[in-house]
Amino acid sequence: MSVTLQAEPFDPGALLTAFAAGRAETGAIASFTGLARAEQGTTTTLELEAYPGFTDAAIAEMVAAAVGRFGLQDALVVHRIGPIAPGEAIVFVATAAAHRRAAFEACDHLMDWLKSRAPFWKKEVGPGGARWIEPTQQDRTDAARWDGDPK
Amino acid sequence: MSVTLQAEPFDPGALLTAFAAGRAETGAIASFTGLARAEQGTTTTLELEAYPGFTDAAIAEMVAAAVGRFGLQDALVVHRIGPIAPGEAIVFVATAAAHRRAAFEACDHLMDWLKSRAPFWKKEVGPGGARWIEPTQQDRTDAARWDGDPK
Amino acid sequence: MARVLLFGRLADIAGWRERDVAAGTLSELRATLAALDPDLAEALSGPSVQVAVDKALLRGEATLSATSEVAFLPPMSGG
Amino acid sequence: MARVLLFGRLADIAGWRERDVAAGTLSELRATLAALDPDLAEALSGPSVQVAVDKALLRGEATLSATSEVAFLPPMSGG
Repeated sequence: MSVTLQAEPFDPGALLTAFAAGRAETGAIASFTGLARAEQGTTTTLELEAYPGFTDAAIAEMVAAAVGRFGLQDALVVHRIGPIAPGEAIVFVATAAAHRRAAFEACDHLMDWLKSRAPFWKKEVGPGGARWIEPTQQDRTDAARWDGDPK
Repeated sequence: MSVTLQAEPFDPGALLTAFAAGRAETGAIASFTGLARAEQGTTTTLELEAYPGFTDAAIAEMVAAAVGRFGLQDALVVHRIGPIAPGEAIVFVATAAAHRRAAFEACDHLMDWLKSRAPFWKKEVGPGGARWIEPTQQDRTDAARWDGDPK
Repeated sequence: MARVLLFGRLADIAGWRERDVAAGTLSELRATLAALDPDLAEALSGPSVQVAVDKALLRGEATLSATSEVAFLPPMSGG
Repeated sequence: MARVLLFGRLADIAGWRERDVAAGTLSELRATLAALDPDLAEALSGPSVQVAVDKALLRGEATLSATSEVAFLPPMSGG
């Protein structure tokens, strides 16, 4: 289990290669890569602020909960912080399980939580200036799917 | 959109790196990697047989339907055929969309279909001999989730 | 004449995967195979075995040409 | 004395992200900040702003030591 916040760009494929290596009893690896969209030129840069020691601890707690809830063998979260250019990866999540339903659901669940409730502050900087972003209604609805008793 | 059947081992991470490159308007890439499990030594090799020209056409048709149904920007399927050793990747599916729900659902859907209805014939070869595999009840149940009218 | 392809357990039963069989229709082809190998013919006639002619699934009878490819497909495993 | 950290739009309002403020309790700290910058103090007192002392969220009052770290967290954007 690993959680990393980093300012440097990363290659999601290189993370997947390392995550998938040497797994004799893993049947399923789901992954999600979130990329910064150019929004047809309206967004030039995304800036993500984290609270080191707090943000990573919150993510690690959530990942540990997902490992327990979905019976994962392993999970990885890498999240960019600082300025992010369009087309660059913002987040990479990978989950490993014996079977695919657990891997998919855990990855989906972690992303919903990361997108709506993780302690980041996000600013979009475009030609028209900068604005702070809050989760969309869709993000809140997605995250709420997992509330209440686990199945 | 790309569908490949191949006898040679592949690196899922290298496929993801190539799939994710140069995407200014893709917000979300979901991927799934299916690995051959050792099953604590009970399975030594998996052998997958395809019908070239028929199997790949059936997969391409399914991928095209998923692109339409989920509004994908792109999708990739790479599937091993022939003998596959434990720990090696059997299948890699990646889906690209503006937003994550479409990418996740399309990837999940394609995997359910591939695992239960794709025209492959699969043999497990272990210390006790060889046996042909059919989809599990779980595979059939998973695939049936997508039947009927699309949402 | 048609090219016959067997997949999965059907090839194990037959002991071959691919051969040419002289036949003008699918039922003629089945009859020829039955004369050669009754066990295979029985396996091929099971309700779970699908038939593809020139890579298209079909039910019932089909006319075969010299270049027809007839594939017998046992239940698919998935990938 | 406590180390005060501001995140997101709060740092934009204040014009700083991090500074030391002399205060023995959280309410003393809020009063000191209010004297320095009423706009910031108003923003900090909003119901959507969470407070973490030494990286743990809390509600209400807290005693601060010389090494306390007090973070004011506006609504989180998610990643």
